[in-house]
Amino acid sequence: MAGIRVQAEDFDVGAEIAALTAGRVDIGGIGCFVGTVRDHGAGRRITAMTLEHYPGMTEQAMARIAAEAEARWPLQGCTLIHRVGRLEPGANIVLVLTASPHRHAALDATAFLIDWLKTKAPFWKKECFADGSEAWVDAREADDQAAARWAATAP
Amino acid sequence: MAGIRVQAEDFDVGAEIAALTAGRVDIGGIGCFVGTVRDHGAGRRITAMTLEHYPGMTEQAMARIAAEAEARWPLQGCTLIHRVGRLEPGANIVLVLTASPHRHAALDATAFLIDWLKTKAPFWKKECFADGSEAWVDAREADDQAAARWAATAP
Amino acid sequence: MTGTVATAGTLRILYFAWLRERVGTSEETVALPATVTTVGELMAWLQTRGPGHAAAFAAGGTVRCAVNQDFAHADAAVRPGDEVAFFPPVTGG
Amino acid sequence: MTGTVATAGTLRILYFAWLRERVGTSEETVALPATVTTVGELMAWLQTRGPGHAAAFAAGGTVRCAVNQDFAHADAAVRPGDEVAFFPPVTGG
Repeated sequence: MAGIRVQAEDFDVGAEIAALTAGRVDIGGIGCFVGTVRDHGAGRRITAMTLEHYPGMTEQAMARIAAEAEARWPLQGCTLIHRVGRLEPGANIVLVLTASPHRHAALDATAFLIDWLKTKAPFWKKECFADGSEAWVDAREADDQAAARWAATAP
Repeated sequence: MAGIRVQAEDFDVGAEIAALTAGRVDIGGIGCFVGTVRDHGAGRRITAMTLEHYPGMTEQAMARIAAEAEARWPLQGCTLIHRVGRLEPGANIVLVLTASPHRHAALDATAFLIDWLKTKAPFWKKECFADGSEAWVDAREADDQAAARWAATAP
Repeated sequence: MTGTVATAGTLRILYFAWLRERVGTSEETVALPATVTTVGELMAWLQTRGPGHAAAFAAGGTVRCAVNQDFAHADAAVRPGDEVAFFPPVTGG
Repeated sequence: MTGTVATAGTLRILYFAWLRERVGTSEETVALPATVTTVGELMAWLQTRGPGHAAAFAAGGTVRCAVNQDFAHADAAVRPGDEVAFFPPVTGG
């Protein structure tokens, strides 16, 4: 049911919302999160980042977590898009959209899904710095804690 | 700093995100909520709703709550748009956009602002039913509780 | 300056939602009796202005008020020149 | 069928992020020794295949694995025909 995409191209948030809600008159609210590339990380200026994924496994895992969100909250639809390849500061990285009759369900599911995408989905990020050097980003403990909080709580 | 609008016209979520983030490379994420008109309420089918506001007071109150959100969370920008007048099922009612370096700040501020808009902002909603009758919507206790939870918690 | 004057000046009063419908107008300017110095006193006095006003303020507890565009309680002061608005509990979004 | 055969079939192995860079390839098909039946045994055996492989698996603790596209621990079984992937902890979004 959920729309799941991993793609190099940019996405259009307005068009994705329109696609999710087209012809529906039973939706109360749409929760949305758009992640974008920041020009700095760990105190260093970033000129670009490159995102890699595991084709097949990534999409499967995204479909599974979307199904879990749909089981936890009364969602009427859900869209997850994650970009891969080279992305420059200001570019969109990831989109989460959820539709629900209830605003808290939509926003809680959005937070749950972006926490998972940031901490559990098979993507790897390499940062490119102003001096030409590059480095793979280390997984951050704060992100693991953010995802862990969903393990113990029911909506 | 926040963009505050009360208007009869529809809004374009993609265009509003573009305006909020234009030229910026320091934003990590955009939290967003779009409220839409449902075709039923309290078990009855709704053919339209009419929203009324208090010109002047409403915009002032929206600017104050946006400033409070900007004080509570590290926001880089914020847009609040609320429509008034006659709206049919499926139509957009309200938009909350927040930009932050941190996703939890963006999403928590979005939830805070939509709870406030739903429960404290000077808007009044009248529902029109299939049989031609109309009724002003009663304030719901659940909404007051949703807004009250922000009173006691720091981000 | 005190009790001997019949009115203390004018007040702009706004009504929203079903209060507007019951009163029959969205706005009126009234000559404020000198005896009316609070929101609660103003509501009691407005009820005497006609059947529409009486109907609007009959369900006392669910009427909310703002004085000069700030939410105000029944004991809040009203002064000549103020803008006072009456409306039901808000139901936005 | 048992210990007497030198290999038990082939395994498709994928590498991502800095594991891919260190090994020098994103994918290889290896003849699986019959003695290798778990992810942990596979990692130990892969380290012996060359300096790139050795470098990739040197930082043991931070290597994650998936067997047939499901996250798997060191004691998970590997069988001929499986797709096994090695990668660092994920850093998406």
